[in-house]
Amino acid sequence: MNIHEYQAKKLFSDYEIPILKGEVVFSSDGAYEYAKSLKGDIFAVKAQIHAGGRGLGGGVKIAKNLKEVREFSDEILGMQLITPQTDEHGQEVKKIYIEEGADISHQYYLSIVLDRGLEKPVIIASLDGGVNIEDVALSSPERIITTEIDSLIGLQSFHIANICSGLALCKEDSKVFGAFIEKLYKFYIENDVELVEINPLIKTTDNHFIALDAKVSFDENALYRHPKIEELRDIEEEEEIELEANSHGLKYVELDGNIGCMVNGAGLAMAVMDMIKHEGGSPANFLDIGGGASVETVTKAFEIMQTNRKIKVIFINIFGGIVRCDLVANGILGAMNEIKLDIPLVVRLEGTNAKQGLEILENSGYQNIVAISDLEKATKKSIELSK
Amino acid sequence: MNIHEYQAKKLFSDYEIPILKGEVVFSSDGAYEYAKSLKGDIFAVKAQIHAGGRGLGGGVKIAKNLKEVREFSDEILGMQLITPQTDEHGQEVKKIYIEEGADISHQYYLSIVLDRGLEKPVIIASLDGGVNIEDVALSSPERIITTEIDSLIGLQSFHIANICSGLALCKEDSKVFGAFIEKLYKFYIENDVELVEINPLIKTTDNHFIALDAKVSFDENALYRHPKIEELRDIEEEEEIELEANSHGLKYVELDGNIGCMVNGAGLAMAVMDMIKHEGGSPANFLDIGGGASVETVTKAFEIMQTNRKIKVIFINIFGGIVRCDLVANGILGAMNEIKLDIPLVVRLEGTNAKQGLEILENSGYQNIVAISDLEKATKKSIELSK
Amino acid sequence: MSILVNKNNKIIVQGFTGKQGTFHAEQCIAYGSNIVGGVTPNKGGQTHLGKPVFNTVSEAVKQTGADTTIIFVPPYFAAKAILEAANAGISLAVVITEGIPFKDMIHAKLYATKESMKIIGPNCPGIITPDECKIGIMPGDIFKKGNVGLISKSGTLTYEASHQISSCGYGISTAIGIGGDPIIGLSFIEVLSMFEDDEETKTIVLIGEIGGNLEIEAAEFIKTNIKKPIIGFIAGATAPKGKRMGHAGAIISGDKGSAKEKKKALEEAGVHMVDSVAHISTMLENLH
Amino acid sequence: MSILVNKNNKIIVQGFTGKQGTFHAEQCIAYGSNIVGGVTPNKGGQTHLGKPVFNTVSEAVKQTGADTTIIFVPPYFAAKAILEAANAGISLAVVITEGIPFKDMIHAKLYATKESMKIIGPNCPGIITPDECKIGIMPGDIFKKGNVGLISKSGTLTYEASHQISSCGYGISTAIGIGGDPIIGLSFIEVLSMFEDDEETKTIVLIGEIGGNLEIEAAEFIKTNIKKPIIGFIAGATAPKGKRMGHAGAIISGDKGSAKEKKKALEEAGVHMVDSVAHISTMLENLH
Repeated sequence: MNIHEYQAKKLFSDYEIPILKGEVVFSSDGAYEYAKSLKGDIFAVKAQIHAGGRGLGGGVKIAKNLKEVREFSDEILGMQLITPQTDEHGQEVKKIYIEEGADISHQYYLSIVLDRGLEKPVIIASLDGGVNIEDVALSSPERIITTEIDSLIGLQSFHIANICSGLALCKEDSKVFGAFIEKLYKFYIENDVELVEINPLIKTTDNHFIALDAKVSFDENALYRHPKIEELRDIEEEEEIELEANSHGLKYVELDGNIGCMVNGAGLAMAVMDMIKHEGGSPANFLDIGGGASVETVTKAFEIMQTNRKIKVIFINIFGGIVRCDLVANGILGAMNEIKLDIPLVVRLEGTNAKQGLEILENSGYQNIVAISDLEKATKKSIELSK
Repeated sequence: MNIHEYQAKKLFSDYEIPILKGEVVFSSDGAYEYAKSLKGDIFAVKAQIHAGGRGLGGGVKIAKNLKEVREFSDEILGMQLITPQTDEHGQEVKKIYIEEGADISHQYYLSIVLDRGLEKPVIIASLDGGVNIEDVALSSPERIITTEIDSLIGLQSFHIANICSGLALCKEDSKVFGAFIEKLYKFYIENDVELVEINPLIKTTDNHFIALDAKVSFDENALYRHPKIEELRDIEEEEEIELEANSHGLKYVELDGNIGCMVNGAGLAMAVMDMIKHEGGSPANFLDIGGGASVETVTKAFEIMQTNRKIKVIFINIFGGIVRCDLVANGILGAMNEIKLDIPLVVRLEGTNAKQGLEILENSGYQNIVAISDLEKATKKSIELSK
Repeated sequence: MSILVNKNNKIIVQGFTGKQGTFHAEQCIAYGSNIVGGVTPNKGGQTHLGKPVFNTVSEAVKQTGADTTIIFVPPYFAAKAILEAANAGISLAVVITEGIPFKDMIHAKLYATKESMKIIGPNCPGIITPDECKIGIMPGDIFKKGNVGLISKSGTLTYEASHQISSCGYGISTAIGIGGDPIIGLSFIEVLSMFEDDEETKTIVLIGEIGGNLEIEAAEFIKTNIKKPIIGFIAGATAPKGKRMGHAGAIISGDKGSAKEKKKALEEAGVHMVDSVAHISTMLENLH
Repeated sequence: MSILVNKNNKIIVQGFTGKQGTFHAEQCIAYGSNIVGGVTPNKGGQTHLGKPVFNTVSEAVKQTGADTTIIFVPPYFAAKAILEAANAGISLAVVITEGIPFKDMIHAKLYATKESMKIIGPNCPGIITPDECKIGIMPGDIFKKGNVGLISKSGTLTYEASHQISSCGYGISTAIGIGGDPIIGLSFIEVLSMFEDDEETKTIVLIGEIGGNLEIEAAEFIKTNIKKPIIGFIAGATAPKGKRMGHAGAIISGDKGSAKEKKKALEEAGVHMVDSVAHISTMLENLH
């Protein structure tokens, strides 16, 4: 689960991780009023959306006076912000973060992330912050210090010493930066964080280290242990329809094509999408209905797919295992009775009782159901019907 | 480091480990007054010395009324309490613990101790408490449940389930006893405990589990992390002379014989004791002077050995390594100048500059110094001089 | 022969009396798997599906000699169930549970490794050696006995692949679903190495998916260690970046973990890659 | 040949610039040991005894290729120094420090095992292969080159034994003091097994002491694994129960860990036991 910069910074301050003064606001008036309360004569106005790369899309501006704060806030609030991490429609900005300015002497990069290969968290620190870390990794890998933390020993002072020494920090800076890393690691471990990234982490001209940005995502599976973090979920940032699917035990991701897919199993669902593409069609979604295929589940899946007006045909692929195909067929017919579907349905059933299932569908009287047992043929039929 | 029962119970109560009401007192008046403040009509009067097996020596009595509390307190306070764990002179009792009574329905045994072989703490629980656990181990080992705790996973609920199931506790008792184990383990881990033993751990007729006795010893090396526990050290319980030696970096243990030993290195010091015994003599002590053999160290060692009036001869065995034997010889002579020794000194020097060292001693003019380079010959000479 | 499981495994079920545990344990027993009992805390002493229930794994092992466990315990307690199995001397744990926090799983795997217990899963369909032993939730009857070793991150893709393999007259030596979570027990490499050593296995089918690096590591390993022919497929070629495709681990971040990258690496390692899961059978026939 | 150390070990000193570290590092260098540098936090960049000082072990390893460390760090920080060495890829750590809390040592050993780093000690004199490499605090010149493998819990007893061995014309292949603490790294078993495999070692001298169970385990191991002749001695036959004889581990609790029990077990395993440390040389001569 991702959270906003302003939420992450609030959590940071609970761990005494240094941040600048700032507040989330929802209007340019609010922005103006808050900025007025800040000391200093420079302010950051930052769009609060989950996607990264906000600056590139014009979502982060530096205001040199209160008038500019209001202007930039007006500009950013309500815009459809397009960044390298959003789709082409962008994401509507509904809140902004107003932050005081700072005199920057250097920009570093610091993140802690689970490395799946190593099965350990790694701390990634770089001499170059404020830029894309993957670019740094390509152009000057020697400027990135990567440190594995074995859960058997946790973060040790020698890890910190290695990082500081790798960044060529002086003794005084090492002390401050070391304390920063300790706090960030504590935050990471205590909250089942999957990724915490500070880019840039600035050193000010008066030698403070401060998190200028903050990106945090949490292990969804562990949120039950952190009810207060769960509350930070911003449903406006997640696809409404995906949340709706999730709440019914379905896993759904919307795509650009016109063939609606309904499959049991995540791997098979991906494979079906791939096959459609491979055969020249275009999938409209990933939809894993999981283990069951009851009337309720299938009905819900149909409802969800109906929200996508582009869909011209629905391709159902169920491999009957523990779930028998005859029951699946009945589930489909039950759902058809609930919902009037005016587009064709290609159903491929295989596995336990596949024959009976196909027969039930063929004898159902629904003219828009095509039942096929061969995967490739069923795929081709769907594509044909989608053209 | 060992502590008293009353101290251990105070620590237990900090961890909410159930104990009976009780207090340490130093006089029979104090005992009487405190007992009067307790509800109930039965009281335990318990000698507070570190050695175990106090009951066997008459150090624990059950008083049926206040008069008996006073009588037993008078009896126990000031006695030389001899138990299987003291030497034949016993230990003087200077304080007693007055505790309320309890209705016992069953006596269990519970301890947590470092198992050196496994390199893990083990929890030992037994159906038979209030008796010697080693006897139970011999007679009915199936009544003892031993559970290793790997530090990688700590105490887990399945460990507790295994213990309770091994003790055939009912569901309700398992819950209470499980909570007891959890608290005790927390106490063990957080305080660098080496051994915590509750024998007996009673179940009362109203189904409470209570620590009726408490024996705790701590890892000496870790006391620096626990200053409050360090304060519990009762120097009256430790051999004064051993403490004195310790404070000068010497390791000293008094024995029964008449040959004083002064050796560098613990292993060699033991080997020298063994050799004396093997050759028919009797060592008066173990004394490891460690790496150095300066005038100060040797002087201190002489002073310590002088407190033992039985010593008829001192046998010094130094294997010169990093310490050169000529310097050792000078150290010995220096100490001889400080302290008038009227008993003979057999000195065996070997290793670096042994020859020079022996020459220095031979030419010293001290008539009571016999310098020998052969270990066996030196040992025999010491024994001869001790007869 | 086969790998990891056969008719000699003595299996217990952790989470035995729960809904999932009951249903699938019954299926496993019906398949002929040697289920010797189950564990549900505080239900020890009962009988369930005709098998004894124990309070702890340790008791179950003592009483039944169990060496294998299948875990249906809910996600919040599943990692502890793994610890308990490893502590009790179990040598293979098949973890069906979905949704275990990765921090818990890292810890459980660390301890399991120390205690030499192998883990399959979590969030996996399990393992099956046809006609001998099924420890999982897969439909047993679609796995026909044969000489193809099947290893996959995905459950239903395993079934699909097995169906295709038998539809063209071949069969399975052992099939393993290793799971699609970020942290899993046995990985491609260990299983590939077992298949290489298994006399019964003549061909290997490897089904990966987007996310993570396991397929890349497998490719490296295959180059120098595997001589048997491998047919490969990577699901998720059309998956968008940054979106989770059902499995917690099936997500492409940056350019890493894409199907394209994985396919390329495996092809370079000599694996016969197919572009569509429907072509596994065709490729199998071509190879023979 | 020899075991564990020879002239090829590249050694760093942790706690290099401290009093103890300086003194003994100097002695090791003088002996000819290949000390390539040292580590003292916040003193990196300096030169000490003509060798470079680093802030961390990791840096030292990167710059010097060190594979071995000797640790003189004070007890409160020593366990962390062990973790650091293991983390940096060191393969052998000789820990001289006395007084490490056992809980810390258990943890450090657990991690070292995971990272495949061997530990000698703590609270030990170290290891020496005469004329090649001394990593420890023993006086080098009393160890003459030869064919006797020496392993002991005690420092000065190691010197005494070595002296006797050379006094009757024999010498040492490698001598190791494994330390007298309750929790130690390499134990008798591992070292005996190395001596058995070492061509240069013809005879083994094993010196144990009261406390713990290592000698009993060694006896079991010797029965089936060691064919070379072993001379044994156990110090502390006359030690009273319940008293620590200097070493933290040298304590008899109940009847366990007594010299009598250990001597019996070793004798039954075929070890040639002597009753007095002065008789090691006699026994050695008798055997040849």
